[in-house]
Amino acid sequence: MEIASLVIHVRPERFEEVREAIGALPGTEIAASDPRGKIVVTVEAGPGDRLGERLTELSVMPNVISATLVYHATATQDSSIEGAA
Amino acid sequence: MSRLLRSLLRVALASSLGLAAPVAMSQSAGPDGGLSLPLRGPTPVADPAPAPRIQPIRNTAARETRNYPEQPPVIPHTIEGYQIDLNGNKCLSCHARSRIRESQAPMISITHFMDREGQFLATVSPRRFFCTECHVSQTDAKPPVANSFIDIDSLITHLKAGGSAK
Amino acid sequence: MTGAKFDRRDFLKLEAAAMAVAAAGMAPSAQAANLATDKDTATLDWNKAACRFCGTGCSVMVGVKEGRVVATHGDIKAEVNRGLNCVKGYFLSKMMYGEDRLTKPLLRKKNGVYDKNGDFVPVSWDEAFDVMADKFKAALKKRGPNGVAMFGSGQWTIFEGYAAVKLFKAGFRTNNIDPNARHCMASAVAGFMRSFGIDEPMGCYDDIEATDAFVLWGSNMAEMHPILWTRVADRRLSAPHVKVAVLSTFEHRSFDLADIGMVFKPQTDLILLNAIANHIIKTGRVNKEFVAAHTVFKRGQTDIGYGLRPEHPLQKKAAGAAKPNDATDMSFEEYAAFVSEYTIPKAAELTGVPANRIEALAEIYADPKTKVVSFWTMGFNQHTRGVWANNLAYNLHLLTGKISEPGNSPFSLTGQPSACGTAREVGTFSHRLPADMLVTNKAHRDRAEEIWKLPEGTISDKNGAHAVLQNRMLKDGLINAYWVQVNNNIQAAANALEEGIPGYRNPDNFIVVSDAYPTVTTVCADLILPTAMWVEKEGAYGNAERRTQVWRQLVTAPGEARSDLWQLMEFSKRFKIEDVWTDELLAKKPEYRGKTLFEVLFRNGQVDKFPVSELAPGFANQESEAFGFYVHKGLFEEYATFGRGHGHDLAPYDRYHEERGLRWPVVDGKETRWRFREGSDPYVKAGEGVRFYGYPDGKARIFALPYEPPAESPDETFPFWLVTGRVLEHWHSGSMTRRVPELYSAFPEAVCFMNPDDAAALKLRRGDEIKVESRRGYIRTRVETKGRNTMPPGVVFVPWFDEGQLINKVTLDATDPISLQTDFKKCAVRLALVGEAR
Amino acid sequence: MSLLGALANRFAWARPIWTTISRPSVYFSFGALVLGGFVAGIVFWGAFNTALEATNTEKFCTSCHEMHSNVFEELKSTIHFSNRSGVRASCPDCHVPHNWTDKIARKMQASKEVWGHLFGTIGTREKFLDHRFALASHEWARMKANDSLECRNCHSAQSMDTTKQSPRAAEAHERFLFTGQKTCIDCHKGIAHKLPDMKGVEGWQ
Repeated sequence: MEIASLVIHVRPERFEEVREAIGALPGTEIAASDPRGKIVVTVEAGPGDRLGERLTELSVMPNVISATLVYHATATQDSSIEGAA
Repeated sequence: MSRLLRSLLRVALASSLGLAAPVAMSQSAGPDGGLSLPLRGPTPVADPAPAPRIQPIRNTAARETRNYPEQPPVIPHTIEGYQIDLNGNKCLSCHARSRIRESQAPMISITHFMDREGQFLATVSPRRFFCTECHVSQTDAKPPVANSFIDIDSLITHLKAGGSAK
Repeated sequence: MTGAKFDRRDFLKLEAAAMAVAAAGMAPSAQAANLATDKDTATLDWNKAACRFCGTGCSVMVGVKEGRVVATHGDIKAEVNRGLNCVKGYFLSKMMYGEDRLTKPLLRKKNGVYDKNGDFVPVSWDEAFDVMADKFKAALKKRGPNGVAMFGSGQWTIFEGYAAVKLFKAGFRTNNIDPNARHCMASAVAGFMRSFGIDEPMGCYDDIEATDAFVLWGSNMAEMHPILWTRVADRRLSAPHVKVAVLSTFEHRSFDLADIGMVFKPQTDLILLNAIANHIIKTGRVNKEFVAAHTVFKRGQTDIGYGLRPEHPLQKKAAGAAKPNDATDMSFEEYAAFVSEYTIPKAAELTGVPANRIEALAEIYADPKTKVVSFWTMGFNQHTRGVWANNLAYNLHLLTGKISEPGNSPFSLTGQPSACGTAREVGTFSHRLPADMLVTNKAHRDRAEEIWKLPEGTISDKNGAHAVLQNRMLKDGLINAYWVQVNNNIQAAANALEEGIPGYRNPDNFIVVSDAYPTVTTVCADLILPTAMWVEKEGAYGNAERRTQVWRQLVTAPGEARSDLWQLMEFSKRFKIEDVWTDELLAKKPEYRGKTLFEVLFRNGQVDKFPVSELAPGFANQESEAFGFYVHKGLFEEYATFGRGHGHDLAPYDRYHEERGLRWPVVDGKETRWRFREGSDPYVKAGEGVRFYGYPDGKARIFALPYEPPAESPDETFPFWLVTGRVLEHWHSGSMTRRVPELYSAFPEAVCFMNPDDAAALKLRRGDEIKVESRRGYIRTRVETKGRNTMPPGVVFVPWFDEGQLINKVTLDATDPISLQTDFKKCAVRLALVGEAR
Repeated sequence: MSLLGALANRFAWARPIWTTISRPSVYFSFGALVLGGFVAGIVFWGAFNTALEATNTEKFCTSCHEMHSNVFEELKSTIHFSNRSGVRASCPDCHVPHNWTDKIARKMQASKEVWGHLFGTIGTREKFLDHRFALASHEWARMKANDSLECRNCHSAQSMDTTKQSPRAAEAHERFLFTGQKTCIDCHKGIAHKLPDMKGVEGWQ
């Protein structure tokens, strides 16, 4: 499973519209947003999904000015964390 | 999972998507074994690295979010030339209890009136006199390494939402 | 603690979001405002731990939620800091979460196999240790025990330092192990040993609240020991009669509290110290009774050289270099005659300090009614005559009897969190064994061998290679397998271009570096081991006032990172006793045949005495779970055997989990605040009053030592003094603090602090990019004529925290010939604009 | 030979000159004399002013050790010495009034400083620090009384573009400076030199 986060700059006047569109994408969550035109998105992709395609999709959405990848990680079953006790 | 692989993958992804990764990465497998030192930049260890410009101090009136309630707030403005010595404390000329009506600056925390024994004093405790031991102003320099500290509110929000299924 | 509700995926998503929010410059969790929540959700799990940074030894409370550190604050119950932290301490929470934590062993490889010139590739711990063991065995075979070496740290926990000493001194039978405390405390150690015959301060921090005057001899406490500084400020500002004197080669933040500020010419502190002694004698204020009863006078060896390579001209011409630690007896009258040439007018002339200020300072010491605490750190210790400076400071307190009582205290501050606990008390120095014992002393070796259940003759009787010598031997190909833990010595050691880097990259050598983050030292290594840090393991530190503090493991290290302790013990399993011991030695302990070093050193019936069931419930303990016994308790109790009954008594291990530390010697459950003083120190018998029991005669030594010039001084080609040091916001080489965004942004890169007139004369402006160049190399940095330091003409200061500006490529590896500690405060440089001339 | 006689001999050469000067004019007209006197006055006055201006330079001010190693040294690391546009203040810019009467008044006061210099009143750093509160108080009082005139010679409130200031500065200037509630020196003490003990000074703790 792969997890990534992005900062997406959008046209402020179309902020709500883009927010909804992003929220509708499968495996995508909006972690934070600022109506002045910034949206922080986390993307999750299972083994069958293509994370790259999802990221491309986000970057070419209408009214998106830029999409910057900040973080990417691959989680494997064996490295799952348990609480300290 | 390896962070190294992750970093490499991030660079690869970023370039394949035409996105700029905010963290500067050394991609050359030079004399340093291909391991990147973001706090140094790409110059091999044996060579002199260029020195970045001295960045200006962020000078705003905006308060910054604290990472946790116990964290001393960072100073959002410049303190160049502010004298804090035996003769006086420039910070207190705005942040002292008696000064905030005029200055509209935040009053120093009530903890600062406590002495070593935990008793409240009439004035700011002398042990808290040197503000810059704990409060620091911030330059415009962008940290080259991200920090994955998760603040308690994010954790709690996530917990209240029921975490998520394994 | 509640069971795990989060899985890795949750954390990754939260981390991903947190970092993107930070990158976007947005406030974290803005959407989480107005949380009203139940007690279970809102409660944090708080536990104590010692701060990871300087030698002050603050206790912090660490708040944990779901296996993550989410908050830290100063521990109100801790004597040392009573609820306060400095800015570094307050940001401990974020120190472990730099995004590029090392989580897998990385080995240089080409075409799938180890290659010195390969690129780092992730490998398993097994593969890492296999290759490493091969290389260590090859080096042992080729060069004998001294073909391997280790460089450790005053940031090691007590257990880690102790395990390392055992592995190297008993296991590999080499004394080639040294801590980075050599760069930090060695002169203080040798100073104590020479003046008192026993290491570490007689006083404690309680002196701060009891004194009338503070004298800072080459210590910028305002930046380097902030919490002690809050106590000094508290005392000075609440008691108006209290005076503060600050001495340095430039004006720094500690001058803000100074009643008497003194900027002296580099190296001339030796003159000031002798001038004050002379003033005390000349004005008839020697405490004759005290001096007669408790001191003897010694004339120290002079012209002792500069600890440079033997072929260096300065070494060749130093007549006293062969036995720098020698001294002969002398009388008080002879001593008085010796210091009589150091008059105040002469001192004023040579030091550049006005005579009235020298006199004011001298009066602080001379006036019998004024209690005085002298503090010093790197200004004294990093000094080619650092041991002398320490001795001369003790002279002032001994001549006046102002010692070992509340408020009268010569106090050597430490730089690292466990410089005392691990480097000195455990004895990780190349010449030491636990509890101040020496490898060159047969009785001391016998005792160590007895406690360790080893045959006589196991421990080598030769001093091992110290820090600076290790780098020289690596370069010369005499040490071929080398392990570095908890420090960043390519950045920290002087003369990196001529000694450090070529040593690590010497094709004959295999270099292993254990660290939590990538550093310039890791990239010079051949194998990098990912390390668990701070509260990711159970730990113990000893601070500057002899206070031993313990904390439990509170969170789990990321990925495959493991503590230094686990690494040391696990690695010891790779060696059969036959690999490292001679047949002759084995014949004395035939029962050890076929056993591994792990079995001989750690499964020895002592270290493994305490079962895992003794661990406190609710706390993880990775090492104990891995080895099947309570590792920390076992190591601590075996180690404590060395000091109990010998002036270094420690309490039973479990008690330290309950206390905010205890100051040794802890006898009958009680800690000791003032050593050598009847009523406070259990080792001083009733009726003795004061007894300096470090020496058999019970007397301290007052040394006659002159001024001698530094190894390198400015000249026409290199006209400036270079001083290096630290800044408040960054700890040592910055590998932790520069990964905390707030600390990074507060002081992002190093700069060259210089005098505005010097800058104007060189046509330099603030912010210009310049080369700081010595005979050994140069770095690029930026001119700073403002800010926290005011430099006198001819002196520049460059902090060393910045791995982008490796100032130790410029410094000289001249050392104090007695302590073998490097002088990082004095070398000659020139400055020039980078690029074209204007 | 008596002392007086010796002196008379010594100045014998001057006697005809003095005779000429003291004798009433026989060669020049009254008008010419007035005009000549006027021209001479201008020349003399010019010289006086030149001399005066010579004492109005940083070089002069810092030629004495008291100024050089105390206040001037401190100035060097402040914004009035180096800043982004490179416009810098020299001592007289802030400490000598620009209009004539005030300037002369200040210069007459300054004779006291010459006295202080000759007698070493602030000859050491310690003595200087002992007097610092009094010295600073004089300057604050003077600037308070003239509504921070020397500040305003460069920093005109009318010419301030608050949008170019930090929000903190803009707000403070709008609330206090533009409304006339406060004058520059009320808030900006110690911006070019270090402060004396500020106990009891308004606005300081």
